[in-house]
Amino acid sequence: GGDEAEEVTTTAAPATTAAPTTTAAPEEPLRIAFIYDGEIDDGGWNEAHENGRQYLIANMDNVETTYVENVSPGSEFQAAFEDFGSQGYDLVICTTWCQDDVLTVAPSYPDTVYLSWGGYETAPNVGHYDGATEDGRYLDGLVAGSQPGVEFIGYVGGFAIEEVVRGVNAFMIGAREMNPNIEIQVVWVNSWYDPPAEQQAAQALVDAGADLLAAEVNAPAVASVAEAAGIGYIHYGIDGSGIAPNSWLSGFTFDWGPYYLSQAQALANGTWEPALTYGGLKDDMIGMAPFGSAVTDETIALVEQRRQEIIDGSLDYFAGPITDNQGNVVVPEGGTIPWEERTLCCQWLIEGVIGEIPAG
Amino acid sequence: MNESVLLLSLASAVVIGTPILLAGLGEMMTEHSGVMNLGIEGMLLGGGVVGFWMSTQQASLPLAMAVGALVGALFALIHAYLAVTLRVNQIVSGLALVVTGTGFASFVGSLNDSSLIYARPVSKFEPVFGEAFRDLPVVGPLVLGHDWVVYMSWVLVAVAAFWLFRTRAGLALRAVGEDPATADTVGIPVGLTRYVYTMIGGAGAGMGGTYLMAGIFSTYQHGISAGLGWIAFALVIFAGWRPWRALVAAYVFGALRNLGFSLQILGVDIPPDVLNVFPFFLTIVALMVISARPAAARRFSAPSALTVPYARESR
Amino acid sequence: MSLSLGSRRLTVESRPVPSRLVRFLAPTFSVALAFVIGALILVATGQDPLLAYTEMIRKGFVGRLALTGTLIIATPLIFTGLAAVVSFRMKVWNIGAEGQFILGAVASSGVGLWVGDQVGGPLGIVLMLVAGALAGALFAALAALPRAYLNTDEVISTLMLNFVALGIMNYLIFSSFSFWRDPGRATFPVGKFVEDVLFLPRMVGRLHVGLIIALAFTVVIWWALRYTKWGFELMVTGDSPRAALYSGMRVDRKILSVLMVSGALAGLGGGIEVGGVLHNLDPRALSLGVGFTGIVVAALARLSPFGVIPVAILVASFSNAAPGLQVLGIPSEIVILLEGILFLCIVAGEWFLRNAIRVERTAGPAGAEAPAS
Amino acid sequence: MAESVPEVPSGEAARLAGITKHFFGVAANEDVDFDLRWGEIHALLGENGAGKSTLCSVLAGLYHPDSGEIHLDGDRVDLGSPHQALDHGVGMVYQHFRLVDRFTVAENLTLGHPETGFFTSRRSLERQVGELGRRYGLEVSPQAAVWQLSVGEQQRVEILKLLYRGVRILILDEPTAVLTPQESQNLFGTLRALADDGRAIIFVTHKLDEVMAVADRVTVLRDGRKVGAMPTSEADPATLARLMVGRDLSVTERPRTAPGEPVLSIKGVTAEGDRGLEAIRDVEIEVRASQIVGVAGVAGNGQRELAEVVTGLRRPKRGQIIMGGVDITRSTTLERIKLGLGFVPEDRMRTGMAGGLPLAANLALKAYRQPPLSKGPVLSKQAMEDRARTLEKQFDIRGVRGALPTSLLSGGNIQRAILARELSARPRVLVAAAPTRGLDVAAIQAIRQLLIEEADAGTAILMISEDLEEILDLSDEVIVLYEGQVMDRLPRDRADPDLLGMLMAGRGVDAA
Ligand SMILES: Nc1ncnc2c1ncn2[C@@H]1O[C@H](COP(=O)(O)OP(=O)(O)OP(=O)(O)O)[C@@H](O)[C@H]1O
Ligand SMILES: Nc1ncnc2c1ncn2[C@@H]1O[C@H](COP(=O)(O)OP(=O)(O)OP(=O)(O)O)[C@@H](O)[C@H]1O
Ligand SMILES: [Mg+2]
Ligand SMILES: [Mg+2]
Repeated sequence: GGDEAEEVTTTAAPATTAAPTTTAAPEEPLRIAFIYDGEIDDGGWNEAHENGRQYLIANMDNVETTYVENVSPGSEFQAAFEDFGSQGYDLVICTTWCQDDVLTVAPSYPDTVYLSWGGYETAPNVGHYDGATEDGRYLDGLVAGSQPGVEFIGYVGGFAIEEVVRGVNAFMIGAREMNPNIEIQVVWVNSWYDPPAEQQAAQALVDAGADLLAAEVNAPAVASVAEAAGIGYIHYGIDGSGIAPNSWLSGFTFDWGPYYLSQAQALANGTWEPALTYGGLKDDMIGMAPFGSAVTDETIALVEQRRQEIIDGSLDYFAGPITDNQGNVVVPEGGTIPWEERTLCCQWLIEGVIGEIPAG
Repeated sequence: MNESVLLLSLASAVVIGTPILLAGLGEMMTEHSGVMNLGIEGMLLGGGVVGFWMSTQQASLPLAMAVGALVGALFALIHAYLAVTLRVNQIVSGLALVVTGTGFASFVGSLNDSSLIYARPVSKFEPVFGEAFRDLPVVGPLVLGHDWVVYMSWVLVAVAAFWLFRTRAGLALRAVGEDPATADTVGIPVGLTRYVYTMIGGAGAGMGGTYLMAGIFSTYQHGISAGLGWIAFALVIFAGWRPWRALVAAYVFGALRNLGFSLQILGVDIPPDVLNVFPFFLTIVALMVISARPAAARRFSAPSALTVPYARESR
Repeated sequence: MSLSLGSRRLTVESRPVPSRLVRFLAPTFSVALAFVIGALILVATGQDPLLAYTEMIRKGFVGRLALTGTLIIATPLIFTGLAAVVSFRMKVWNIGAEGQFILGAVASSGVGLWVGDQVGGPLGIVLMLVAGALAGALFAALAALPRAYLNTDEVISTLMLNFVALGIMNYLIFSSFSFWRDPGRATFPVGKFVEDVLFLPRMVGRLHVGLIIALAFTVVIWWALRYTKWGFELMVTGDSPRAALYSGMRVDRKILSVLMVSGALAGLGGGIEVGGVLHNLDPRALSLGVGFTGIVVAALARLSPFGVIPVAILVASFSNAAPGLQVLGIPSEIVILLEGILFLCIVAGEWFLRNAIRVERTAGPAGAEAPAS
Repeated sequence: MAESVPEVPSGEAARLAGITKHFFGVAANEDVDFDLRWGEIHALLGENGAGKSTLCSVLAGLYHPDSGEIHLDGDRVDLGSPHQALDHGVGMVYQHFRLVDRFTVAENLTLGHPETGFFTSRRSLERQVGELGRRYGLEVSPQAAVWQLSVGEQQRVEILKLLYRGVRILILDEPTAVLTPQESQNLFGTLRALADDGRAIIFVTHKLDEVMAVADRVTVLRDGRKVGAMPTSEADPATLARLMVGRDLSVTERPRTAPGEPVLSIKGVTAEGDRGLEAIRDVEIEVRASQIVGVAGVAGNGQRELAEVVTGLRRPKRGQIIMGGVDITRSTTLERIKLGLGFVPEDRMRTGMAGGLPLAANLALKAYRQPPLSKGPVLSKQAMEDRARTLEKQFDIRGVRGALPTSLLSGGNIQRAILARELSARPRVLVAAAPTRGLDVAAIQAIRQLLIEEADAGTAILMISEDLEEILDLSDEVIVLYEGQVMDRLPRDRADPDLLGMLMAGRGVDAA
């Protein structure tokens, strides 16, 4: 019982003092804690990270993971980081925005490595990671654009922040590659989690005549609306093919597992360095969910081809010229949005996207 | 096309307004008995999750709704026991119920290894009227395009209005909420009445939750109601404790949120946060307007004994 | 109400004022009851309750980290608890501490950003906290003014205002490029950080002086309620507004002042959360329901200012221990459920305070043998 | 010690045997026997707190006795609730009316009535109610909401309600306390008619005259015990008073000090009532030092508004109020208090006292602002307690139990406490509204004595009362208020009950 937990803590301690720089004794398992702000079975964001944890367990020996869910940002996060730090965990992974809570605690536990999603300010024992959703969104756009008769796509977004806007733009590039007449209507729900609002936004899009729905929110509500309306649906971030069996087309997935595995292995080998990891298709951080029956083999082959091209660098879907929906040339002929500057993009919506980035 | 977007947006306001209406109508009955239950959100989630689970197990949606209602009523029973029998502060008890109901819903929602999120209702809520009717202009989408729960909610509104203001039982109910001591002396069982109507309130919330999950979403998600319970609470006040007004107000509240999205589509930029707070803001304004006018206050203010516990021998 | 058991009769009668012993026993008993019910649920879901409770205590209280973690989480609860105590004492039901807390955070982070490092630490911190308290008070006034002059029900208006406050905060960070938002952060919308000099000083580990301020305010509130004219007037007005009016008190102003003091406490709590823990306006960390929990805290504390402290700490220890319990394999949902049950039992415990149970020996059926007179 | 009346089993409507009921250790009823016959009006007499209301509540099923038996029509019954009592034909009009304010008269009557159909039809209901009212001379508009009715009308509704339910045993708890003499007379007529109809009526009162006037028999309670029962024909006021109080009462008339300078002048004051109509119009009153000016009138003729205007709880529309040479028309209540205004309100429990607070706090309600009770913003609990002890002794306030709520005190003691608080502030002007309403003989005497002494000490007293006897006993000058206007002002030697009665009914002196 309780004694056992105590024991683990004490035996683990010597191993972790050596941690980031020295190789741990092989018999000591690497101890990793995952911290989620919601539930692991939320069918979206947290579940994708939890899948990553499962991948790690399956692919690494001598690792011991634990997770805590429903922890809130602020003092609860900080207390949890502190707790795992003091127990000598080797790695603590926070899967939502928590850079500042991490930076508050991490200096006190130099032997524990902290990883936070979306952060950008590193420290000797703090690294950050984020997935290049635009890679996936471009492929999603191909799938959507390949659907016969689809010209008006409804897109439900959370907040009009750079990452989401970047995703919409990439989606549009993919979609117009297949069908230059396509227009995308974006609706922002302005919430991180509000299923009724997501449902209403999706319904409003269907009412406005959308013939395909795509989501950039953490909820199956949009899928339900697509299913009820009998139109195609593109999911976000995770394999949700069970969510809308008939409407399901595809959707990119966050494949956090390989990244987590690489970080854990680096730690075990003593080669871990603090870094900002921005990973896309070529880093195996972004993948594709299974395709629905409405997606033709031809399209699947094309998607696969484009994926390879992106991975080997022969395709840059952000290659200029790109015009925004106000008619400004935002990426000139011959230009692009370089990988290093990706996360700073975009404060514009691409041509063909109906909607605005709310001014504030 | 703009008109049709707005029209359809009103039609979906009816859809999202329905769980608000069901829960609000229930709370209205509860409040008419003098009990205020702030725990709607908890009952909605707690009742809804079980109702939804039922809907994934077998085909009968009415049965699922009934089960949702029953579980909601059981949650309300806790509140009734605390508020009526133990006479504790109703605000506190209601808030505690929110926490309990939410915890319970998450608990049931992920009782198995995977949550109910991938479970689907065995059957769907189908529109009652045929295609021909639904394609009629205006009334088609707005009035004839809905499933039976929407129509049932209208019937419930009528029943509630009639019950409250045209029947002996309604008179007794209102007497309990206005002046329990008086009701007691004429032989109306105050405690029993309060229990029954508090549970009816829970049933309304449970039904609303079930419809939200099994009907509108066809899926369960943690915290799926995202505050609809509070809107239902505001609804009761906004409607001045009158069922027909609640019907209109529920759709107004529903439309307000919908409107934001439709306006976005039409290119009108109103910050959604503003529209989100509108129901609450409107309720405050309505409340102030009513209380500023004594004549209106007498007609549309809360039952006089709302939140006041009753004990026969105390003086 | 009475119940006959053999030759004994249990009689329950209401008591006007609870005895000191009962005032201690009732909450103890209700907490115990909650733990018994909790144990049943744990057993039913295949957990070991003893292990769970040991861990709950260990992670909540034992050791420096557990204790400071709990106290940090308890600090805002003490403020919202006090806010509820003050208003509930007067039978003015401010259930808007949630919103007042949020606006307190908005204002103090705003002032913090505005002063930057221009005025130095201590003064800057004071300005931030004053701004928080002021914002809470003014936001409460939105409900207090109509209550005082139109007799608009404050339960409803304060409740509604919570959602308005939430909307304001979300707007400032998530859907606008307001003064509060850090424009440099592209990955996620975040509030700008105040200068380091404006961080509340820390005492032990992360434990900041906010706790001391909370304790100080507890003493002040206790004293003000008990030993000042204001407290006296508040008590009279709460009991009978007409009696207060006719003895020359301004009831409208009392309602205003009590709601604004209550709002100020909650707002100060928000300011302290910003100054001590967050250092920026973080909507996700500021919308966790501390205002609502504060009401439950105040209720268990029997509206006693000093009672608020242990109760807030108990409730905070729950949140703080929850991750530890999950590591043991107890799902987070059960922890929330346990918390809900704890709240309900606490609420039920109020009953013991108002009722006495007497055990009497009876010779036979009631009334058969009346005592000789 | 109880003398019992020979039993008449044939006519027995109800019999209570050995009723005991305790509240927190207070014996409200101790082994009380009581019997009631068909066709009689049975008065229940006793001081405040004697247990009258409790006994009635036991018979009406509201309270469950700790021990004792209830027999109705010869059968032992167990009355679990007022409802069951109603089913047995027992109904009570409570001291505090039990009517739903927002409901109409008709709705109040139907409420809980077993024979109301499931659906309520407003029309037919209102017709029925109208008929019933006419039959018993208890007319009220069936469509009117209760809050719109006068107290007398509300009482009629209460009685109608019982009759509508076919109640055969009617209990009225101090029904005349809120009525004018004329209304009381009407009520007595109704009661007699009901008794002649074969019903049995229990009539609770403190007033000996009323007992003698309407009751067939009388039972006297003291300290929760029955101390006597007899036909009124065999009783006389003096005996009843002695039984009730437990000792002889002596009334001492004292010569009164001559009035001094004018202290309070109300000049042409007009004010609106709660319903927005003018409740008092052009009222002129002057009160001099050491003078008691009595304001007579039937309830609802502007007395309440007059008191509120003087104390600053209501703003006058026109006119001026001058106190000790200072114009206080626009002053706040607090400013008036500081100038020396004392006020004994009509509604003791809610206006006069904060019932939930301990007595010491209530006694400090005005004095808490100055030393020694407070210094600056800080309050001295000790000084408050000390002062309370002193006043309790000085004013003989009984039944005080430390920190327990003041509402647990008896009516008489509450009134003493209010006077203690007001008089200890040494007011220059005292406004006393219905100072002895609902009190027992001994308490009345004590309170009147206090008022007289206060006037003798130089205080100007404006006494508002519906009790003519009180007005005549105490006032140096009588003012009659009718429909918000001063009908006349009479020196005491010119005032007599007949003349006052006429004026109160709105008939001018010329007509007399
Ligand atoms: N709830 C109570 N608890 C304890 N003691 C009480 C309670 N109520 C009354 N008493 C005590 O009983 C005594 C007399 O009560 P009392 O005669 O006033 O009844 P009453 O009906 O209230 O008077 P009235 O009806 O005229 O206002 C007092 O000494 C009082 O302290
Ligand atoms: N509900 C109650 N709770 C506590 N004490 C009570 C209650 N009702 C009555 N008492 C106490 O019981 C005693 C008898 O009260 P009761 O009201 O019967 O007197 P009463 O004769 O009607 O007096 P009054 O003439 O003032 O109305 C008093 O001491 C009173 O305070
Ligand atoms: Mg779970
Ligand atoms: Mg009485």
